[in-house]
Amino acid sequence: MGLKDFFKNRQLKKAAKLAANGNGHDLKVEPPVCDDQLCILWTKCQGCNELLYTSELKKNYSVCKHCEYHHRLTAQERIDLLADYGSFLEIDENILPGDPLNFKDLKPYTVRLKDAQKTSNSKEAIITGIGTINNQPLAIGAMEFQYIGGSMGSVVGEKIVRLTERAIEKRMPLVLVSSSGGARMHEGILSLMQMAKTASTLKKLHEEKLLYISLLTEPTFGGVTASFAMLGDILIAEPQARIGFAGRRVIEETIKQKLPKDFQTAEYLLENGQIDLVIPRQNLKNIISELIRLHFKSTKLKDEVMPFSQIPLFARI
Amino acid sequence: MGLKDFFKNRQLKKAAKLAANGNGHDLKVEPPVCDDQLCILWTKCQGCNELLYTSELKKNYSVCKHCEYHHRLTAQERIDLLADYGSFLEIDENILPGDPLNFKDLKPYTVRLKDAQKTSNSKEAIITGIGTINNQPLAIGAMEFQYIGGSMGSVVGEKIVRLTERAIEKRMPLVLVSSSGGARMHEGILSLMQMAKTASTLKKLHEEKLLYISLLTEPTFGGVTASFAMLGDILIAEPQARIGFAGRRVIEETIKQKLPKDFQTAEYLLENGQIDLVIPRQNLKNIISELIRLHFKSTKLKDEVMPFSQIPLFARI
Amino acid sequence: MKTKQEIIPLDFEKPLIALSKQISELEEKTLKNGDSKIVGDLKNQYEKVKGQIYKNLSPIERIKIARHPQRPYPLDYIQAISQTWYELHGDRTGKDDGAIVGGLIEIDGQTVMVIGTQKGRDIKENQKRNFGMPSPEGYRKALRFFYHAEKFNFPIVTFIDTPGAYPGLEAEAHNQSHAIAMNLRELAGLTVPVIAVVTGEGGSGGALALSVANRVLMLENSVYSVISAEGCAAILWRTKDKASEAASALKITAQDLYELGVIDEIIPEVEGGAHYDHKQACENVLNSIKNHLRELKELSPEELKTDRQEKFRRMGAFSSI
Amino acid sequence: MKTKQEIIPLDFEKPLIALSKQISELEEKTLKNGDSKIVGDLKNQYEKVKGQIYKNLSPIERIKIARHPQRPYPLDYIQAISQTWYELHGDRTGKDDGAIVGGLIEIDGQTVMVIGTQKGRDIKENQKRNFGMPSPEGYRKALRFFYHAEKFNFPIVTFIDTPGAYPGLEAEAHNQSHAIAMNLRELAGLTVPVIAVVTGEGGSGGALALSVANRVLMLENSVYSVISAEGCAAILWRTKDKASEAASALKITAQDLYELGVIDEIIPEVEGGAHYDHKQACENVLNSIKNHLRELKELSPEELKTDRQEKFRRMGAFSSI
Ligand SMILES: [Zn+2]
Ligand SMILES: [Zn+2]
Repeated sequence: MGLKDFFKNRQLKKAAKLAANGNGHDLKVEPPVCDDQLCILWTKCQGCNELLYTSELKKNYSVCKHCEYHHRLTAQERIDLLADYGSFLEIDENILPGDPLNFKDLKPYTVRLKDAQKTSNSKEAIITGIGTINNQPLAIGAMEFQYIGGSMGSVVGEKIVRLTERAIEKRMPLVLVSSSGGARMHEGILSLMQMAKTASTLKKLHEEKLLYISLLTEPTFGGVTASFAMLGDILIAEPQARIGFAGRRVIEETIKQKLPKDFQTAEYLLENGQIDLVIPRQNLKNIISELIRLHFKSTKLKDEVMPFSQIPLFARI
Repeated sequence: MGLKDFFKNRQLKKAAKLAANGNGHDLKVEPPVCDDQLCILWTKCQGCNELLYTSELKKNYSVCKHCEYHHRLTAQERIDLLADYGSFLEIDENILPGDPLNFKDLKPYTVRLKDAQKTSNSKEAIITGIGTINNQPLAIGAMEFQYIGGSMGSVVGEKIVRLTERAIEKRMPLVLVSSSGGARMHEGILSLMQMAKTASTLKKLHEEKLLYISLLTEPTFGGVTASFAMLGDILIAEPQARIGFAGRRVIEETIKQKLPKDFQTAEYLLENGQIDLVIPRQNLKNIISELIRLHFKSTKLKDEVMPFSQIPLFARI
Repeated sequence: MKTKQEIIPLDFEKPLIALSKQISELEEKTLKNGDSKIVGDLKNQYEKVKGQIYKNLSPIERIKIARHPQRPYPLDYIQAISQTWYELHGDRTGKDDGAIVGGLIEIDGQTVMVIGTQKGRDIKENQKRNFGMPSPEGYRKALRFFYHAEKFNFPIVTFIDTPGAYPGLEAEAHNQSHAIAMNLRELAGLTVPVIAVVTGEGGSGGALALSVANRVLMLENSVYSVISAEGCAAILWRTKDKASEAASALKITAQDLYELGVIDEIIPEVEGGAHYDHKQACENVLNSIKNHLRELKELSPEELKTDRQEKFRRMGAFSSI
Repeated sequence: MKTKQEIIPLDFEKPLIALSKQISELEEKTLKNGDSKIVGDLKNQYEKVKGQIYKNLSPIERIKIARHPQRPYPLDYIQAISQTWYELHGDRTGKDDGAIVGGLIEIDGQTVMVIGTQKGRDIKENQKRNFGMPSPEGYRKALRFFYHAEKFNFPIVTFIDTPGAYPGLEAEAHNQSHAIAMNLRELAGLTVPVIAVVTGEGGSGGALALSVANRVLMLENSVYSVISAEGCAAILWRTKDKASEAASALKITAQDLYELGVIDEIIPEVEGGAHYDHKQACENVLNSIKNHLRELKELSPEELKTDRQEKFRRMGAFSSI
């Protein structure tokens, strides 16, 4: 068994394991190839299959230098990418999932939650907090796809809502980074209600005339796309990211025909007028920061809110 | 020469004469067949070519009893159709066209205006006023296609705006009946500006939360469709009426293909989500009146405006 | 559904059919023989079985009732509860989605904007209605109606009976996600009363897009779920055969959702389901709507908006250390 | 248009080309002969002819300059007048019309929403830009930008260079009329400053849909008309050959429109037209925009709206007995 076969074998096992976790949609689960000592040094590119030095890949924002495939980031990596070093202060990290339905399929939901916490090293499928981006304050949330497919249950909804409310209170821009298979079906109707809950709070933000930038990353589907992720004033996606409402397989089964290869990619969405920009990862921070700068100048002028520099940002969290 | 040929000949002559008047679009001009003693008794249906008793046709709202073709009405007939008998009081009838560009093509604009006044027996391409519809007050305007193809020049714009302002002042519903080839090019840019002028005033009406019902009749095109005619809260068209932005011939020349037969008909627009209702002429009054009743009940409740019955309608015109 | 049709039985109703047939046969005989004791016994048994079946309907059985092809559909309710009915059409930008209907009715003398998803009764109508699965244009048509209602201060009543938003190529190309998301957000901002009535299937985001309401009501045998039982079973149990287990686990019945605090009222149906008595179903729905409209009338525009936003703000179950 | 290109001459410029060629030839000769009197005379003549041509441009000649393929297009102005430029895309419902561009720039340190119609420079780009003729989706994209600007209190600057709204099958099916009408109405309701700059062709309703502005400016050689000269000639003179007559009769030049009170300022171009000096054209446009922005900054949101509405309220010529 050569190195490539070895990786492939591991990948398949991992994929099967993750698939059992279940997310609401038919996404091909791409597990991280490196998760133990044996492959810490090398990572196989999920775009072109080249073997890459892991350390080099990380330095390049997990973007393959050969094919520019944007490998999925963890929520924490995403925060590190966008927020200024040391500026991020997590909020609401102790909002934890319940099991309102006593849900059990092949495995109880409570067990899945524990597994997910272990696999993803994250308490839930989103991290939220306050930080700065090129010295401008922002409220930021990033989803963790490794946590049950980044699915939105009560905790994700509540954390997004609290973050949004904080953005309103402090008159800060809001940036949400989505990566999700959709609603978390193990919480049944309550997961569906998170769509209404987040959208409803975003209506308040909208009426307060505050900027909301939504960053859509591989993959964003279902109830997440169909609620907060699509409601940004400005919608940005990473190259090649797959974004949609229904999953490809469901659509193919419904319409009984093959879909075009680029269907539901970021580029397809741009072409179809659904998003504003497709931005390579290495430019994201500067462009988001510039967009915030452009918007907050004028908001200040009109609403005569306190200039950001004068808000004692972390003092009142 | 049989009676049919006789009519046909007359029709062609008349068509040529009217075409010379020029309207901004490539509409087939359908002249009224009856305009002198010889054919007062009979009218040839423009839908099925049947000869109809003129008096019977008029009694049937100028709708053919064989094919239900809706023959064009004059502005006055339209008012008579919708406003309660004796209730209509014309306003602004003395706003008359100028010749701001000293426009002259094969004939001076001033001559065309005089011809049009004679042909149409109307001072301009719209009649506006106040009346009641099944005892409910309304502000109503109806276009006169016989007057230079119902084209919108400064007078049409001004009269619509004054009518709209009156609807706002008296908190009345507004009904506009359009029938037009578009802007009146003999007034150049000033005719184009009537689009902005009417739309701008309708924005005020909209913000005042007053009902505006737009009735689109054969034919409505160009700058009229692309301004006030499409801005109704409720859009109603008569069966088979042709309604669009660009004329059929222009489009066929542009895209180099034949258009479907039903293209730009009222039914096509309904199918394509552009209008709310296609209503046969004999039902128009009652349905418009019902829609007004449904809307004005609630407006009263919310804004606590004076109930219509208490507005001394004609006292303050 | 105007003429009296024979009701198509569901599989779990088969024992009743069998019994009923037996009774009829026996009754014919007993007319000759004069012995009616057995018939009486059978009738007692019938009532007992019937009670057992209908009092203990499982979630998957409720789904079957909710999807019953003879169940009253939104247009049936709309036309029954108001003499006035002016249907309006179109999204103004290219399509009049037949899966979404809407227009003006009157309730208690008040003009009401009514909007519903609509399934077809036959193949031809289902082509037009797309089996009740709205396209983005359908949701934008609904959004236009929301704004119309807001402008003229009309309460909004929605009727929901949809398998879900349509998962198609064009639906994605025309941004189904955005259409749904916008409706969620804009419904949340309205200052008029909004009442949603789930009458049949409440299919996920496609249902929610009409249901961000001050009051959410459900017919007794309707269901409302984040995912279809079959879809959930296919993913979590890896076989659609476990739809029944999934239906139970997902908590999709009116009773479950009432207990979860997600809906505000259960509207009763006659035994067996609303399809056994359209008239009664429409009456019950109308009465319930009337009551809620009267209550909501007491709130100011701003209160109506806040009430709705706070209602959904509270949704969710989590622990906070 | 970044590298210096040779300018393609227009037909009425041909005398100048001939003269210029003669001068060059003579100059080569005179370098040998030492006789420069004739060259000097020719040069004087050149200047005289040039003056005659450019000072007395007829409307149809202005049209030709306005349509010159090397004329600066909206994106040229946008990119020249601001270092910052973030283009935004899409109508959110299925299309990103290439004939409409828009995004954020900075002028005088202030964020400005800029929107323009855009023609292509070659066949491939024109496929994308549809020769600068927007679809309904393009106008809805623009409308989205209007609302964005309104929300964030950004002044709006539009650049117009379009033959008109696209007259196509799909454009009609998607309701071109409604798209234009909505933009007229919604522009009228904005509370931010709106400045429209006609840079090339201002083609009828398709141009007006971006021009319901507090200030409407025109480049010296741009045109703005209710109908194309050719279209008008075909209808009223019954031949397109009379386009020149129609162009004159319609009063479509900046000077004419200024005198009619329809526009607020004429932005000068270099002799021959903006295509002879892109840099100068951009500078002139920027200066003019800056002045108007500064003036409009003095108005309150409500005043800005009223100013715009009253401006268009006054448009028209009629008598009132
Ligand atoms: Zn690669
Ligand atoms: Zn006929």
